[in-house]
Amino acid sequence: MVRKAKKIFNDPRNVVPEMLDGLVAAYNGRVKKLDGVNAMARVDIPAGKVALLIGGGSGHEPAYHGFVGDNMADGAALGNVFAAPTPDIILEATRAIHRGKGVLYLYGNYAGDILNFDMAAEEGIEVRTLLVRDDVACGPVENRRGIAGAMLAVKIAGGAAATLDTLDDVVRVTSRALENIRSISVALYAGSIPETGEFTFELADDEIEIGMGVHGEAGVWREKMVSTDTLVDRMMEFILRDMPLQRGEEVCVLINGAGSTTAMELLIANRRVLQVLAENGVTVHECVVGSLFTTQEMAGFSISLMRVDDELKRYYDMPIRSFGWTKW
Amino acid sequence: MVRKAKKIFNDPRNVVPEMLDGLVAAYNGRVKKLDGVNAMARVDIPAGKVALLIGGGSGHEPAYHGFVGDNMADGAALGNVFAAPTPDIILEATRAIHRGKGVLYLYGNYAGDILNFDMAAEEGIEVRTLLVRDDVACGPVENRRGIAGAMLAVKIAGGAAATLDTLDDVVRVTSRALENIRSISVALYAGSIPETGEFTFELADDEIEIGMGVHGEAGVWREKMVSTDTLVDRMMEFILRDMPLQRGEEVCVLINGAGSTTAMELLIANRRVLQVLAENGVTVHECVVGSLFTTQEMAGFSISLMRVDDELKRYYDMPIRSFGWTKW
Amino acid sequence: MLLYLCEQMIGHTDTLTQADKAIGDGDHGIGMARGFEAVRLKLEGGSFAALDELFKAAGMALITSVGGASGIIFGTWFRGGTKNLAGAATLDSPALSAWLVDGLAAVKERGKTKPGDKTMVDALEPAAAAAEQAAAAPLDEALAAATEAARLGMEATKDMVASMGRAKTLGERSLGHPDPGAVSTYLILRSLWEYTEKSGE
Amino acid sequence: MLLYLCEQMIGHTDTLTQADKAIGDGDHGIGMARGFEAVRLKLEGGSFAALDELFKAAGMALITSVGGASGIIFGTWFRGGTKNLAGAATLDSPALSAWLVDGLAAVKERGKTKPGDKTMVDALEPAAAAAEQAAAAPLDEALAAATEAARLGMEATKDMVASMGRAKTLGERSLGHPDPGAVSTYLILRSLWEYTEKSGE
Ligand SMILES: Nc1ncnc2c1ncn2[C@@H]1O[C@H](COP(=O)(O)OP(=O)(O)O)[C@@H](O)[C@H]1O
Ligand SMILES: Nc1ncnc2c1ncn2[C@@H]1O[C@H](COP(=O)(O)OP(=O)(O)O)[C@@H](O)[C@H]1O
Ligand SMILES: [Mg+2]
Ligand SMILES: [Mg+2]
Ligand SMILES: [Mg+2]
Ligand SMILES: [Mg+2]
Repeated sequence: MVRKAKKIFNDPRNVVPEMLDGLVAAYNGRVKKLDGVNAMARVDIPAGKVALLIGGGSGHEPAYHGFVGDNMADGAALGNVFAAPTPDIILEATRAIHRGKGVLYLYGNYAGDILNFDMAAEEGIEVRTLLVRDDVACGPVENRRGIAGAMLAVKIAGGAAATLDTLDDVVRVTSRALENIRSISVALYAGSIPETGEFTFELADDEIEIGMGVHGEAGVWREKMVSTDTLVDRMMEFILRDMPLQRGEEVCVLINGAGSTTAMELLIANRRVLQVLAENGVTVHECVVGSLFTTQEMAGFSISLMRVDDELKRYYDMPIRSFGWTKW
Repeated sequence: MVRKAKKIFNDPRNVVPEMLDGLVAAYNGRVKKLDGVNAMARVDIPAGKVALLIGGGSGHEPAYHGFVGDNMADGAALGNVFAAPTPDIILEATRAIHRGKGVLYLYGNYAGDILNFDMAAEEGIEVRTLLVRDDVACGPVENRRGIAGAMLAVKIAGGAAATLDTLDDVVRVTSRALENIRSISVALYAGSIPETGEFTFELADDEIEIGMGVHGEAGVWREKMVSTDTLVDRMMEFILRDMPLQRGEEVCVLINGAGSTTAMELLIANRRVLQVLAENGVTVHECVVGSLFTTQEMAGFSISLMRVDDELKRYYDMPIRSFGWTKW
Repeated sequence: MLLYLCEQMIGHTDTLTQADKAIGDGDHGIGMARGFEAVRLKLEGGSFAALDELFKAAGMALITSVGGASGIIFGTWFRGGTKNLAGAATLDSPALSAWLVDGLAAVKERGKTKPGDKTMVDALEPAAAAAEQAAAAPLDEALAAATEAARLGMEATKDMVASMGRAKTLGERSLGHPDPGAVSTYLILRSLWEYTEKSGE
Repeated sequence: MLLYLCEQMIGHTDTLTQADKAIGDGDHGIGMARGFEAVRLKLEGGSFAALDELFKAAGMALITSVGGASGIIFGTWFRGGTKNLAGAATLDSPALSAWLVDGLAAVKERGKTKPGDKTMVDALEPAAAAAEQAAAAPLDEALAAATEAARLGMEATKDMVASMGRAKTLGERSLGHPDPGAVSTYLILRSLWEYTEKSGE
């Protein structure tokens, strides 16, 4: 018999709209739900602002829809759990946030998301698309999935879209962020899909998989449990091989929990990540530790680095206020 | 054979100091670790400020030590996992944060914590103690444990200690907050203790326990899994029976995840809590949804309400910046 | 006929879930179930004079309800396949052929997929070819041929390495498992054929 | 003798973990292990001329290393029990009696506990009484009497409803399980007795 997840829901088929209601409420008046679709928008988008739309499948809370707010995204389109939002949802959200200066679509590099966002982009509003491809576990960059590093990209894009006058400029700055973000993840056990209650993959009790994707897509290798330090060292090797950092360069760090991994484990991993960076002479501009991009109750974590310079730091340092990440 | 937790650690006996290193780093320069003890303090405590010390066992991250910072606590004393900090740790922390105006000790009502904090309080610095007793599942108020509502108390105490001139005043305001905070929790499955890898209690696959404490202390009753709405309704009944709210009264709400419960489940619960409050004509000043006070990877959540008036709202509304909770 | 299709596809939820769990993210079953439930509601809610209107409505229902990759892909098949169906009142062999051939072209354009990428195209392409060849035969024969071609195409995806969709990062590990969308394609055609067989009895 | 005690208590980690899991939070075993490891380090690190210094150092090591309720409680027993030990060079029966009687008093004051609250006091109190009565007997007899009294006291906690510490909210559900701290108290005395027996052989 398949082991089923133990969770509290009402009707598992209604998780997305019910969650969205609770989420909009948890924004305490700063966002509103859009009528008839699973999408939301800030209530106070200034006229003439370049708009930023993010989105993807649900089940990764607080990503993506937890990152709408001041100096963050203007709206989010929500799909069902692990499924891209449909074009009509994306289009409604696009219309709701457009202020005449065009809309940047920023989301992860998944076939389903691309197909749906692209179809919505054909409806007349000026749209530019940037894909997050931060997962170094997937070979060449075109193949790379968007994982937790996406949150760093949203941070920069949000700052840029709040400050810069044209869609072109926002695209330019966000592209620079994307080029400098790398992530790698590790999974200990899977999260489950509410509608079926089934876990999306199986790992033996003493096995971990390095590089596994946020829906259970295959990683680079499986191995027996290792210590935090050994594991972090290997993960950092992957990142630093792909984006070698010179002594004196600066990075922002995100240690992201996959869902049920404790803050204690994340903080111990953070400690080691910072040690490795220090050994390499790399300066840490800021480190963030939390479960920002989850896969339901999956266990595991990811390390994301964003190499920053003065321009990227300017946007990174802006205060933000959203459900999933607030900073001042 | 006992089922062991699957987690990533280095040496499980070193989790607290290693975690503390990672935590201090994640404060990005705003707190420092104290030499030789598992305690930390803000780096910028103003002279002449009434000091606020919080603490307790580790394993509840981000509570308590994640709540040090601007308009929050001035320092935290950390015990081992689920064990009160020892008097020497508390005393070091007290000395480090004392600025001549006395120190408020604010922590949960547990025998171990009381014994240790009391012993530290005998060392000459002016100390006042307030215990969090928000868990309505434990009968009369003297018996009540301190659970997630503690975070609301820290918020108010932090604001009061940043603003008010005397320890007496800070005690008065914080006491008012404590009198108006009620919580109740539910558990689906247990968290584990790193050193043994063992889970702290067992529940059948289809059982939940209402009122269970944050270390697995017994609750009010066990029952079969129910829907979110049914469960929330019963939990709210407990709270509202203990603290009846009049139409027009105002509350702050905290929906707290126990560790591995998804943000999705918490948000769906939040939706229902707000519906119940609306039905009762109670206004929500702000709701917070997140895993602020965890029990390692325990699954479950708690509902906390704090009845507020203008005085409490003044402190609640102050911006805060800490690892576990930032607001502006 | 489409109502029968909807029922059948909803019934296959678990088969498709398992197929997608093997090499994808496990949501294809509930996605298709949600989609064909939406199609059913659309069909019950309106009356459709012409075949192309019916298929267009079904396609739109899939696009706006399934989500993920397959909503667009299967919706595009249903919608895009109506290009040359104007005037057709019911599904006959020439209409089947047109629907599959034009649907395939629309899917390939939208999905930028070629045969061998281990997608539903590897089932739809042989099915379209078979239906084209059988365009002069009776509908049940044409459907039988298309279904069998889709089945063989679906079986062949087991030997392919995925290069599209969520399975692409699996590389060699996707070998041995059929593509979930190809399984759906086969099951859709099989349901239509079954219905024709049953109603022809 | 204390070194043997440390070894033994570290060896009992699992017994105490299980006892605390039943009615507490499961950390009593690792807490005591950590504590007696600290005592061991302290003993190995210094030389102690008098018995009271030794017990004070051990008590302080427990207080600053165990954490939780039991660090203070057991540390207070060891430390508080030295009140009338000044001058004693080794543990003999009168010293044992003084140590347990004064330790008990200190624990009760610090912990605000009375007998019947289902704590270690329910094992320590009968043990102290037994040692007092046996103050004129040889040490091994006095320790045997104290150990047996502690065991009976510990057994009796099974029939008590907890009203202190983490178990207090369990109410009736704490029935049938011994108090973990009472188990520790018994094991501490038993280790001392065992050591005396062995070294007396
Ligand atoms: N670009 C594409 N062209 C054609 N079919 C595709 C394409 N991408 C994905 N598919 C089909 O969609 C199926 C996956 O559907 P589904 O699991 O519902 O979506 P998702 O991959 O978003 O979870 C694949 O098995 C494949 O047949
Ligand atoms: N007030 C008290 N007086 C005496 N003993 C106490 C008191 N509180 C707790 N204890 C003892 O401490 C034991 C629990 O120790 P431990 O599990 O290490 O601490 P915690 O309860 O903090 O997890 C109890 O079994 C009891 O014997
Ligand atoms: Mg999907
Ligand atoms: Mg404890
Ligand atoms: Mg899928
Ligand atoms: Mg305990």
